[in-house]
Amino acid sequence: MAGGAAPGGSTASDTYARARHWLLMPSWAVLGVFVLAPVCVMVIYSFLTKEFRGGVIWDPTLAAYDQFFFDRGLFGDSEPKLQWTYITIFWRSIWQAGLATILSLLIGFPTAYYIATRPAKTRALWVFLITIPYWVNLLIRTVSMKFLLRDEGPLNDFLLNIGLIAEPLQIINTNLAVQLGLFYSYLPFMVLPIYAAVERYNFSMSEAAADLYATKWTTLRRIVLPAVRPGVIAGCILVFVPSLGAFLAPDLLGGAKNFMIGSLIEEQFKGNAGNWPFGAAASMILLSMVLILLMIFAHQQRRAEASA
Amino acid sequence: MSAKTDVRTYTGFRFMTILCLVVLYAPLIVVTVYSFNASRSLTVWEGLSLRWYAEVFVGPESAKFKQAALNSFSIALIAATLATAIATAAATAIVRGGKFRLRTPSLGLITLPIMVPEIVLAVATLIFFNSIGFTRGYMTILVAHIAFCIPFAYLPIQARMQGIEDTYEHAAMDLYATRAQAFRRILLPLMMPGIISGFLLAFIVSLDDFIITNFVKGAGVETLPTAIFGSVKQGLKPNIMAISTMLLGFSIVMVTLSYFVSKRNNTQ
Amino acid sequence: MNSSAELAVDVRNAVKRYGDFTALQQISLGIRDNEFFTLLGPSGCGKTTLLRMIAGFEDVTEGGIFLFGDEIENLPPHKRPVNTVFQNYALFPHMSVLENVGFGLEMKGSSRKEAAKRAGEMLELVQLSQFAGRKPAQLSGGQQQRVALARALAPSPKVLLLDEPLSALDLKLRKAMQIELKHIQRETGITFIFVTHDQEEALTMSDRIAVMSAGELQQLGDARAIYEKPRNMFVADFIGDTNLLEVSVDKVTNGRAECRISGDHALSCDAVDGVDVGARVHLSIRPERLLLSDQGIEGSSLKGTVAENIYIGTDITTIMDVDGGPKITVRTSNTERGNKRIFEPGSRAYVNMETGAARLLVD
Amino acid sequence: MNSSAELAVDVRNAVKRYGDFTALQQISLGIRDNEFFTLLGPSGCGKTTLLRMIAGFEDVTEGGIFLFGDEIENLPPHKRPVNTVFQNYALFPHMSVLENVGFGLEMKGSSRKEAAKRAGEMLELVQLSQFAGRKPAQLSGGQQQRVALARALAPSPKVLLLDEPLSALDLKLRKAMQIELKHIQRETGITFIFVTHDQEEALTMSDRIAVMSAGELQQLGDARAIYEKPRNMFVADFIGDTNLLEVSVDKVTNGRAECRISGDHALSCDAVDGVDVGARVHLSIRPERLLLSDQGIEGSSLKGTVAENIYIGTDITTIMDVDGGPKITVRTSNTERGNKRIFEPGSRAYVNMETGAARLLVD
Amino acid sequence: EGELVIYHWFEYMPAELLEKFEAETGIKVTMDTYDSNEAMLASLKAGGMGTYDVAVPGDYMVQIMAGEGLLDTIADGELTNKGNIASAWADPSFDPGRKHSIPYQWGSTSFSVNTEDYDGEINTTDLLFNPPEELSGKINMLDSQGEVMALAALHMGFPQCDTDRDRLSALNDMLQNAKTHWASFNSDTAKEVLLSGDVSVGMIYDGFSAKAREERASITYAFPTQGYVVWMDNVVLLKDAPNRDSAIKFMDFLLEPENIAAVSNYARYGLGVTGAEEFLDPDLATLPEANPPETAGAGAFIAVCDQATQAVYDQIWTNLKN
Ligand SMILES: Nc1ncnc2c1ncn2[C@@H]1O[C@H](COP(=O)(O)OP(=O)(O)OP(=O)(O)O)[C@@H](O)[C@H]1O
Ligand SMILES: Nc1ncnc2c1ncn2[C@@H]1O[C@H](COP(=O)(O)OP(=O)(O)OP(=O)(O)O)[C@@H](O)[C@H]1O
Ligand SMILES: NCCCCN
Ligand SMILES: [Mg+2]
Ligand SMILES: [Mg+2]
Repeated sequence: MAGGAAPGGSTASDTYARARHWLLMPSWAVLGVFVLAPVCVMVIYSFLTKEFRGGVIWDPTLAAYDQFFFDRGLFGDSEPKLQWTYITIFWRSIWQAGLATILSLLIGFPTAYYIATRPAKTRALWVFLITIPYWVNLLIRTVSMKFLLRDEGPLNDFLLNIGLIAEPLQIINTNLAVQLGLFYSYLPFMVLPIYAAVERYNFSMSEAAADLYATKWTTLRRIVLPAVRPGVIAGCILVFVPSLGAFLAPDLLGGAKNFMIGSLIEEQFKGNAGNWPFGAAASMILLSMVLILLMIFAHQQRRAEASA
Repeated sequence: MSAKTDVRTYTGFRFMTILCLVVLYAPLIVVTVYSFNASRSLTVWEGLSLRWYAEVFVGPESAKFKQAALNSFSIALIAATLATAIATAAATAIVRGGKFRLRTPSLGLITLPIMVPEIVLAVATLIFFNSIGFTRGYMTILVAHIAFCIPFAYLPIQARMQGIEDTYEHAAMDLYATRAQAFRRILLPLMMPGIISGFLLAFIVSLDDFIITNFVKGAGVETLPTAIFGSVKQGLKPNIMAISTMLLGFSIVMVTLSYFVSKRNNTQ
Repeated sequence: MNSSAELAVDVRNAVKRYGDFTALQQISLGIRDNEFFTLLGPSGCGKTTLLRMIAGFEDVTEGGIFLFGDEIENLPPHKRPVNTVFQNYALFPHMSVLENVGFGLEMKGSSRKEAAKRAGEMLELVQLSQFAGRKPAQLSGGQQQRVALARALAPSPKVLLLDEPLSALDLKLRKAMQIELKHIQRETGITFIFVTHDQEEALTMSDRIAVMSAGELQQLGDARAIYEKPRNMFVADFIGDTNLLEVSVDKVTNGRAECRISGDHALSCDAVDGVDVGARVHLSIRPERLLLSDQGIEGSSLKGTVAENIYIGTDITTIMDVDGGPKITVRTSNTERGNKRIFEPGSRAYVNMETGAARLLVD
Repeated sequence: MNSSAELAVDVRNAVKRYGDFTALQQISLGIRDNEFFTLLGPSGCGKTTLLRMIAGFEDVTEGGIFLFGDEIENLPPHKRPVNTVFQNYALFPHMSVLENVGFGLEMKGSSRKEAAKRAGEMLELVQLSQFAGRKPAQLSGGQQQRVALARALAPSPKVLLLDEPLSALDLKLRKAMQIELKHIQRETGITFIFVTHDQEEALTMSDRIAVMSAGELQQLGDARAIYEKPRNMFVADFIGDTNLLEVSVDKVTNGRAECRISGDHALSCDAVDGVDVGARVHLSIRPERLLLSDQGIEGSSLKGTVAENIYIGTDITTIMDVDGGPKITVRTSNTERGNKRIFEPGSRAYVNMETGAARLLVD
Repeated sequence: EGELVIYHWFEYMPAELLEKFEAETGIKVTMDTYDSNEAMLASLKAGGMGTYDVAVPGDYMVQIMAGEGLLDTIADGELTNKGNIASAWADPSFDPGRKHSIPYQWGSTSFSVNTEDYDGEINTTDLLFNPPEELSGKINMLDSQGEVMALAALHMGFPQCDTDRDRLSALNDMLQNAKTHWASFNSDTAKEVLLSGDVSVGMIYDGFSAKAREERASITYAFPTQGYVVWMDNVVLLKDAPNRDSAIKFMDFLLEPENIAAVSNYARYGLGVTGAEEFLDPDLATLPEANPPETAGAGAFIAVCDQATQAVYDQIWTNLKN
């Protein structure tokens, strides 16, 4: 057979090795033309001179990256210092997106697991139940979420009425609201991949673990989670990355008092500044950051596999 | 099997699921309730009325919304279908294609659309479409949607495929199935939950997209989000809530129907 | 503590149904502490199901199971002092062989280091030390089964359930493991419940054997009782090779019965309660208790033609076409001298039966 | 067509490496058309690997494999007229038993109806007709294995690869399936390549047997040659039970060698080329060719104490502690008369060897 | 006969009016929408030119677009109804001589106060930038750099597009301090947050405030003594317009008093055409939001800064949002 089995065994399969280039062709064609090419345009833009109020001048420069990394004061002529502004914005976004991802995982995993262990006939129904809300527009969902969370909104009314709290909870315009919003925006992105993975899990391994004195929770941590890891990773990527660039939830629920990466970049294209190269540069830095994160992750994964 | 002996069940998971559904549906219940509000306010209840539903059908913008709904659904359906097909093929190559040089780049390319901030992709795509002389319109929206839906379809499919041992396909090929047959008869059915998940994600992502659509759509071609967005910008208006409620109702009817249809097929 | 306290496992009228398929019907079994107990029965008779009920992975539909005198219906699997070697191994694919074996110990509270140490010892026992770092997918079928065995043994459970643990091993290793298992069982005093479909294995290793068929218990007893005094036709047929001859009883005198076989042959054997003259019953005769000869003995001989000799190493099996009657299998030890002679196919010979070799079966 | 045209499968100098682990080293085997060929060897020796290479699921690292004279390296699995019964069954979980069995036929172009019809017949053969509608997960281990067997047989391949196809079956069914398989093989003329670790099964069923160990071919021959003329110590030890005694050669005269065993015992046997006086070699004696007695025979006897009698149904195995020497196993047919006597543990006895029972092994 | 492609704000054009235009001229109208001046500019600069015939930018954006060369010039005499433009809007600073645009709607941007929550003096920008204790944390700002910076400059008494470094630094510091009192930046729900009581003070457009008052009478639009922002949206003729003739017809159509009055009746803003009074809703004339009190400061358009100054403004805005 062509290709040959992966050295050292492992689970890598080459069943469709002969057809792999044909199989990849459609995705290369569509993504190459309609995503990669535009992104390349953006890469080029990030090295061009900004045209005032949007657009670019074809004059190569590193100004956009300089602006990102060096602080030259309010008037742009002081001694360059390390620029904390954008780093702070990036860090804030990562933090928010990370918490939102954890929140989604904490609720999404049990949900996905629960669905995957329903009788085969009803599973599809549960999956639909999770996705139905997403037929309604994100903006509408977010606005009504905001309505729910308001100081005088139904949630606070309810909590006050049952006597759980004495004062309305201030949720809106807080980080918590942003995380809730992100969680709400992307929950199915967590649930569905995990569901697809758990559905495939061989429960006789859970039995073996229980037989070896593992409690259910230990079984979950030591056996189930590693086995469905591809699904969990897919879910986390699908929630974390879009959350990083999100601006609807931070703007509407968080009060937009602090830039997130998404709004910062949007501002460069749709705001007064119209600084396209800077927007492009910030995007490229975000993109590289995400790619590096994923590469570190993939590397560790490979190492864990190879250490067998 | 009772919960005590069943190693699969976890106490609390059902509660989490219900909590999850409550969180998902609570805002929509608000939308539904207020779509029947006589007043145009989201904060003041003034009694029951169907006037906003009437407005959706006969109001000044009814034609626009009808067309937008048609566009949205046809685009979501086509884009999700094609994206799922493309993603399935790609996942097969990447998970079952052995080790090869283009593997990692391919994986990177497929996940690229979710890595790039949407606004950047929107502007970039627009610039790109213009530079290659694409006239903006229904087609531009469709292609863009296919492209950015691919990773959403891909990840659940890949996650699923990684969990399927290849001995099943080996057994099929041993029994004279060609690779294509082994794929269709064995791998594909086993991957179905992943494919359905991927399709649904792609579908809702396409249905929900505003930013990119807004940039690449031609003049006068609206999807539901672009049609709705302006109205919501100035506060959630009851006719929009009525539309949303109907969408919700429509999806519930569709799901219920498909459930019963598939159930009947199963019992036959 | 109640009366069954001295029993390690007490299965009382246990029934298991899957939908409307009954996998186990009213099984009652007492397994003594410290015993090597074997479940023997044809494929699909419910052996695995019974083990799974003891381990706690299946509900008991009716009846109950007691572990050292305590009803365990509500005890989750991880609280039962019971380990299992699964028929399909169920090794953890993401853990190395060593981690797999150490898992149970870690769960019982050993430190990672201790667990690894003892796991290493267990791997030595199953002769897999050099594979400690591999993943299960990189092992052969037999190697995987040995890992499963080591994993279940490592935490020294009170009761060990073994679902065909040796079936994927070659004879040599199987023999070695049989001895090793028996040794471990004696040494540790762990109660073993062993599932096998290998009668020799069952007979060699077990203190007691339960023979099952179609979800029902057929006979419970030690090896010799099961082999030599099968309670019914099923057990006689299932345990070891036997010739089952349909006979009609001609005469019963002095505790001896005279039986007629088709083709006008007669054999006499010990009478059995409930079998009267004229009854159509079965006679079971083990092939190794038959002897080929030129000369017949009245009442203990059948005449026929040799159909085939099959060489099986230690023995030679001869298929005889009894004149006008059934085919009969004769087993001859593969020795040069000995008073058993080998006849070539086609030759005529008598099949002589040892005294007491024929046993009448009621059903 | 070249010289090996009459061979169904011709393995030439095949090597298989996983990374730097060599699973098969330079294997050469010719399997004749129409032959019942068995691969026998300990767990992990590479039997499954060899089958997978023939079926096309593993690359041949070096060397080649020819199917009816044609090099098949570039032939994908589905174009090889070869079916496999997989060791782990590999039943399609989403198809019913009937669909599983009919799959290969459908792939070969039968209509769904025809496929279902023949699949039904195959299920009858393996006694699973009533389970046709179930999913594999609802079957017991043995039932699953029988489905796998039926599935591989259904499309009548030219070469059938069977990876321990009977190992999960109980003795009764295994015997029945052995006969059935042999029957199918004769009737269809399909070449069978059969993997087993059950020596009796191998000896009973095979036209020829290849004994493998650690990725190497040890001996190739028919059952009698392998059992009675093992080429080396590994084969002697692996096939059947044997007593392997370390001896030094004292004298070689007239084609007879005199061998000394620790504890001052002497045994004489046929001399073998390459074994001279003073050599330290091994003597292999099958337990069934030993006899316990009150009286010794000069040059053919060892004296000792009975350590244990193990009852194994057809036979009784006696472990003897030879005075000052090794332990020796003696197998006695479980008959009442016969000239083999059973001695109680603790009693003193001679172990007498039949003429020609001892075989000198060079390595 | 012909077509017309309009690039317009969301919800800013009554559908009946377009139908009327189509009926009168036989021109088929297609309308595309945007949600901010800057988004419109970005879309046009990213390749939207040549698609649309007319757009409706705000005052300063007209100036910017003209400066960018995105606008076509309307020749003298091309517009039959050009004379209908009210004299006050006939020669605005952002489009001297109305070479590229005609008036659409105008209004002001300031803030509204819920007088149930606050009974003090409301006509001062202190409420936004230096609020009393009780309003701290109850303020919503528009998420719009131009409007916030313009009001801030008015509050400080500085000119817009200032170049004086000390004053710019002071502006920066003032905003940093003011931010600690703000609850949120929200343009989209500027009206909702006031209505729902989430905030007591909120920056808002006059027309929105009028609508809010209809639902909650206590919402009062402020005309600060320091001044407030005025704006005018204008219909411009885009360069490379594919249907230039239709565009001119459309502009003439909108200069008919009856037609533009219909827009005002729908959007509740002022218009820039003479002779429309008889077609306007009567209550529009007396809207408190459209009739500044005597005490009110001057209304000011948002100024268009040069590149260097804009860079400083951007920096201040970024600092504010960090
Ligand atoms: N993917 C792999 N990577 C590394 N080593 C492997 C892999 N697959 C098998 N091996 C090793 O190759 C050797 C031969 O394996 P194989 O499965 O052929 O054994 P086998 O003879 O079939 O044994 P069994 O009777 O136990 O099934 C074993 O030592 C096994 O550990
Ligand atoms: N989940 C299930 N649903 C329906 N029937 C089942 C299920 N599991 C097992 N059975 C049936 O129950 C019977 C007993 O199965 P069990 O696995 O206990 O057999 P076994 O004695 O272990 O057989 P083997 O020796 O082949 O492993 C079988 O007929 C099997 O088909
Ligand atoms: N929708 C009208 C707002 C205009 C602000 N410039
Ligand atoms: Mg079983
Ligand atoms: Mg094997």
